[in-house]
Amino acid sequence: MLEARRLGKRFSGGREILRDVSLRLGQGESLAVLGPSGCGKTTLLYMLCGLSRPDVGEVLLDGKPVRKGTGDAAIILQDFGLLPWKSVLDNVALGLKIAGIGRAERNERARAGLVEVGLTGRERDWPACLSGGEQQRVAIARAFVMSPRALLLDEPFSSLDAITREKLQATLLAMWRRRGVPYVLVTHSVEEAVYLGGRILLLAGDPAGVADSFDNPGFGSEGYRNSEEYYGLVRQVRAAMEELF
Amino acid sequence: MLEARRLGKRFSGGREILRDVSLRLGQGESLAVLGPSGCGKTTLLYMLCGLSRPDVGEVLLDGKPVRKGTGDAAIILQDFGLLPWKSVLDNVALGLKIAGIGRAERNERARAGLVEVGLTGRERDWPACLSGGEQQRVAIARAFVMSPRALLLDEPFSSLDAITREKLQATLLAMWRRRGVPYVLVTHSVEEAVYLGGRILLLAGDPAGVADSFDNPGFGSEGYRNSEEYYGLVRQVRAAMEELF
Amino acid sequence: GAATIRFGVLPVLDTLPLQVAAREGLFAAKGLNVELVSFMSALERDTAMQTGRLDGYFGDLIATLLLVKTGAPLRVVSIAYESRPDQRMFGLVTSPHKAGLTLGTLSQNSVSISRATIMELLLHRMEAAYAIPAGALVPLEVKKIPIRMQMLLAGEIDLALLPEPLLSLAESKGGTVLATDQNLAMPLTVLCLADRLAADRATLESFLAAYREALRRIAAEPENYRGLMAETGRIPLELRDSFPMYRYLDPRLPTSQEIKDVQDWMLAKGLLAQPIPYARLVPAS
Amino acid sequence: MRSWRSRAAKIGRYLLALLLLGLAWKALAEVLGSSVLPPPEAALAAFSRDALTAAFWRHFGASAFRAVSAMLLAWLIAFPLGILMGGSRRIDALLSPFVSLTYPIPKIVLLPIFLLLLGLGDASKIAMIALILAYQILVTTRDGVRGVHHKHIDSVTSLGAGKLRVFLDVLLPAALPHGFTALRLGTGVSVAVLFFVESFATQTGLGYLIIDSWGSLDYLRMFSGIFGMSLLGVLLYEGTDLLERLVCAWRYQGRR
Amino acid sequence: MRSWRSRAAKIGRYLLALLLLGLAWKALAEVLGSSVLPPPEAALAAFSRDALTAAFWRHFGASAFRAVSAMLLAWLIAFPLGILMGGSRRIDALLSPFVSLTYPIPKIVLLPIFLLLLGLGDASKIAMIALILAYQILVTTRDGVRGVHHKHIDSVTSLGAGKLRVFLDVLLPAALPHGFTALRLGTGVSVAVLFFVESFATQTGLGYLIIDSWGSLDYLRMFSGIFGMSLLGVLLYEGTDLLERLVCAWRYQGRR
Ligand SMILES: Nc1ncnc2c1ncn2[C@@H]1O[C@H](COP(=O)(O)OP(=O)(O)OP(=O)(O)O)[C@@H](O)[C@H]1O
Ligand SMILES: Nc1ncnc2c1ncn2[C@@H]1O[C@H](COP(=O)(O)OP(=O)(O)OP(=O)(O)O)[C@@H](O)[C@H]1O
Ligand SMILES: [Mg+2]
Ligand SMILES: [Mg+2]
Repeated sequence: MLEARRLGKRFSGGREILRDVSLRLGQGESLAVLGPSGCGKTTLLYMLCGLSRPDVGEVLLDGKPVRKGTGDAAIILQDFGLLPWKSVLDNVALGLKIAGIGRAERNERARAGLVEVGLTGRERDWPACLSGGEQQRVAIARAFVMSPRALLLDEPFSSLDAITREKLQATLLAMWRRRGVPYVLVTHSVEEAVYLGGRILLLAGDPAGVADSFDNPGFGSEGYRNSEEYYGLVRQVRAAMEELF
Repeated sequence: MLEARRLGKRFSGGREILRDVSLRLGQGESLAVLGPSGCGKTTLLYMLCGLSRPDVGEVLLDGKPVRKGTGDAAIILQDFGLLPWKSVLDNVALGLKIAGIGRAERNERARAGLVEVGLTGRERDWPACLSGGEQQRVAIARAFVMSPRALLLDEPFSSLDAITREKLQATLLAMWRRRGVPYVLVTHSVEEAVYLGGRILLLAGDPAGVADSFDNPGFGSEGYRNSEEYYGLVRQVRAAMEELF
Repeated sequence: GAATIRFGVLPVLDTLPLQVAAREGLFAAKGLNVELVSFMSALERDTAMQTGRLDGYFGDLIATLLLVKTGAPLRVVSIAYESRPDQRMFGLVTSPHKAGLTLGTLSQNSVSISRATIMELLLHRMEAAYAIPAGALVPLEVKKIPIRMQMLLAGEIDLALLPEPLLSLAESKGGTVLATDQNLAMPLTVLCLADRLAADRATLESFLAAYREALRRIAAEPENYRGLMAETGRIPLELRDSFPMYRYLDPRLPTSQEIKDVQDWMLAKGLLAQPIPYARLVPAS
Repeated sequence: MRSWRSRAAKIGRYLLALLLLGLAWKALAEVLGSSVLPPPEAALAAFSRDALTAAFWRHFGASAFRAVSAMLLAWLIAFPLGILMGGSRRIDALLSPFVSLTYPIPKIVLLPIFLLLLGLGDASKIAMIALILAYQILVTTRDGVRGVHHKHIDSVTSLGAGKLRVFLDVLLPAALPHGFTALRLGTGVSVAVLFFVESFATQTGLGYLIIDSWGSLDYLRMFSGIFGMSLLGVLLYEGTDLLERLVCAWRYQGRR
Repeated sequence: MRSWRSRAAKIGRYLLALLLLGLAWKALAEVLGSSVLPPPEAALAAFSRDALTAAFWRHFGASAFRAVSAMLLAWLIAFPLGILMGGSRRIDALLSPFVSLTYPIPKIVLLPIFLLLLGLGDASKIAMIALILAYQILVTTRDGVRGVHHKHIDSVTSLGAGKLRVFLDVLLPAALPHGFTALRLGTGVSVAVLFFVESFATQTGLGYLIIDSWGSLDYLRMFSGIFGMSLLGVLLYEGTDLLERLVCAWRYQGRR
């Protein structure tokens, strides 16, 4: 259970970015966050996983303040955050290594993760030799091979072609079904938000706050993307966005 | 007129990435390139603007071999390529400065460019203080304020929310109409490719080549995105992709 | 065997008897275990002495007095070299580029020395002995002797006060020797031992006996020691064969007057605040 | 600009460091109990006395002048050269052998050549310090520029930049932090070399003061000189820091 | 691994550099006259002669031993400390004053303390070189680590890394290139310091050889020593380069 209580954040320059943002995400739930570029979505995720401290409010994970350096809330960073001095395999295995898992097991799991994102055979390459989308897939694999208590995804599929993207959306859903890990997905695609978010949050304003939210009980199911419900919600969200942004 | 003749490229590791890629792009034309992640789209753009040399074949701009360091073919890089040590304004004005335009004029034009991408008031910030989407918009402004003979865009709108993205697509089209600068757009969005590409190229294979291509004479016009023709082509391209990728 | 006596030496001619005594086992024959520790400059030797890493050393009287002033437990056990009319050890030499200079025509000519050492005292004594008017020589500090030598040969400085064998070398390159230490009648360098060694009669006697034996051997067969002298006294290649074999006087203690002469100069220079009693400087009799 | 509070904190930490160094010194002096290490309070007393004399500040000024001129000179030559070598594999391949062959030569042995060419005055002293510094600035800058991410160069090249503009807009700013590192290194090196070059043909400078007092075993005066060197070093070091904060402001951004 | 061809090209460039240096030397020797600079061909002839003697290689070996031990020692201490200071503002704020206060002290004046504590043997010589190197390694490494992009730390922290793992997985690899820069700098510095520390209580080492021959104005032998130093320096320098290429392979990737 991930809970944010009335978060507020301003940067050293003095600009207030976020004000009064609250959210709750129970086991087996999911949340999609939409918002205009620069409104503070990444900042919000940073606070949710403890990488950045809110100036106001608090973030609780299973009732306890979230702390950085625990790996409890794994995040896929918008800029991937791969370490240039580690091979692709080592980058994927990094979270497992930190969790104390032995070399043989973590390499095996990392290899499986790479297969899942379609990067078989690239284990020994350096991140600098990968294309943008390949780097993003390594970052996805790195988060997916872990067993966090919450998963935070910052525009995780933004650099992928439609086919790969759909495959990995399915992978995310499968993982979520299997383990019930709640996730927060930041995305710019309304379609993606409606397909993957059990609840959809619109951030907007200056400072940004939760401007609107939509419940989406049918999300992620088999044929959802061809349903009337899906198209309706997409249209509804888009209309709200056009008004707000 | 930008022309690529039977380009081939392999990286030092020995992997052959592209083989036999040819394209022609006359004044006032445009091209959208789609292809699976890691197929070589960025590599192709690098060769088109002379940043990277093809192992086989040649690239001609108005009949002469394209050379790097001329600014003739401006590119929006996938990873933005902002200079961390220059303010937002100076980053946008950089191309103009290199073209030898005086400070007053280039700052004015850069400021106008920033207004166009919605970053008024951020002139003096450092790139490191910008969100991902804001950085991308700075990169867009930087390319748009220049007057290149061809424009190469590598997933230029990937980090933008739908509203901003549509606004900037319109800006691109307006510029193209005004100046007739031919552009090559790499994107992962089929909708975007069909809306903006006068011709759509599908790269695929290993090594990748032009696997399919579609003419799209109606692209970019007012109501195109609501037309049957548009939907039809989107479906057609998607079907081809599903087969190829 | 006996505890090692580490004895600091410099690469100069005056140390030949010590080198002979060490190489030929003369110290060992007297039951002493003397190890010569070589230093390139007085500064480091003094520091080693002061930090108790040496049990004795070879050096000039000025350094010795300064060391004793700062509390180093040290006694002069013998003079190593004193000026003598038949042999020169130091001299004032002109640059080859200023070969025409004579004592009479000196006027504001630069002379390079090194301050607070025997060099400065020697210059002072030479000025007196040769009646060089005040102001005729302008001292210029150059600590490193090789640099001093090179600047002299290149004509960057007019004169230099140099020890042998560099003096002869400068002369061979066209410099003129204007003054030497030959008639100054003063002790120049001394041998010192730590208090505890100097206070031990037997050790002191053995040390001096070995030293005397070395002197005897050098005097008996000087040419046998040419190679050793050239090596340890750093005689330039071109002088190696022509250079005279040095002769050394029998060991003796400096007199209280000789010490007083040096101390007076040091007091005047501010190097000493008050005189050190003679009894503090030589072994208790 | 940082606040007065943070500046006061900095001064506080300096005082703390001084105190701890003093204590360590005191302990060492007690244990060693040797005349080579006077007790800190005596050295401090002597320093306070000397620091009120004009002579001391003449020494200080002479050394400061030599060190700062040498740093400027070395920087003007070596920094651009370092950028060139770091920025171009070709230039680097050609010039590197010169650096690695001549860098290890103890520059001191070249002193006579300097003296001949430049005379006995300040020029040869400054040139000697500058030579030693220049190597360090060169190596640091070159290695730093080598690490510049290629995407920055690509980005500027794609905008039409030729070699000159790549130099000015990418390599130069990217090299600046490394240039400052080199300057910081240089403060210590130039002070160390001062100690050497002030041993000839001068009677001014802190180096002279130290060697002269060491030679006459006047340890209190020697420590005055050392304090002076340390003061000079801190001023140069903090000056470099300040300059870096002004010039490389972009480096201190972007944390969340 | 690079090809034989590129290695041959490198050797070729070294030979070219040697040739040009020789020509410059020759010209300088002509101008200055041989009182300070022997003609290069004579020096080379003398070197070839000396290089065949065991004595020369004993000197070389003694110096190499001292330099390499000192570099290792300095690196083991200063590199981790530099990473800590570069990685933590708090540690840096606390320790920086110590560095900037003591760095400018000419370390030579600490000789008495070294002699007191470590005696006249190799230990004090190595410690002296190591001390001087350590400061440089510390400053270079710290400044380098300060420049690590925060996103790398964020990335590892978000995976659950505590301070230790951030140190091992981010700061350490990010610091490595700077550590190598420091080592490269160190080759020159340690050789220069050798020249100083081999002037006492030893009769081996290239520094000793140089000073000893300088003292007797035996320039040919002196230049043999200098050639030896240069050779030692080149070996250390290229060794560092090689090591860096092995350890920091990721830096040589990603160009198009
Ligand atoms: N420096 C390099 N060395 C080796 N391989 C490289 C290098 N740069 C890129 N590649 C490989 O070349 C292929 C094409 O890369 P490119 O960046 O052109 O892909 P892309 O089509 O732009 O992909 P994306 O959609 O993910 O941006 C990728 O498989 C990548 O791993
Ligand atoms: N270190 C910083 N200093 C000052 N302002 C910052 C800093 N980091 C981010 N900002 C500002 O905070 C705002 C929110 O940034 P954030 O990265 O959270 O946006 P975002 O919603 O993720 O945008 P995008 O969709 O473009 O990724 C932006 O306007 C950005 O300029
Ligand atoms: Mg973001
Ligand atoms: Mg790409």
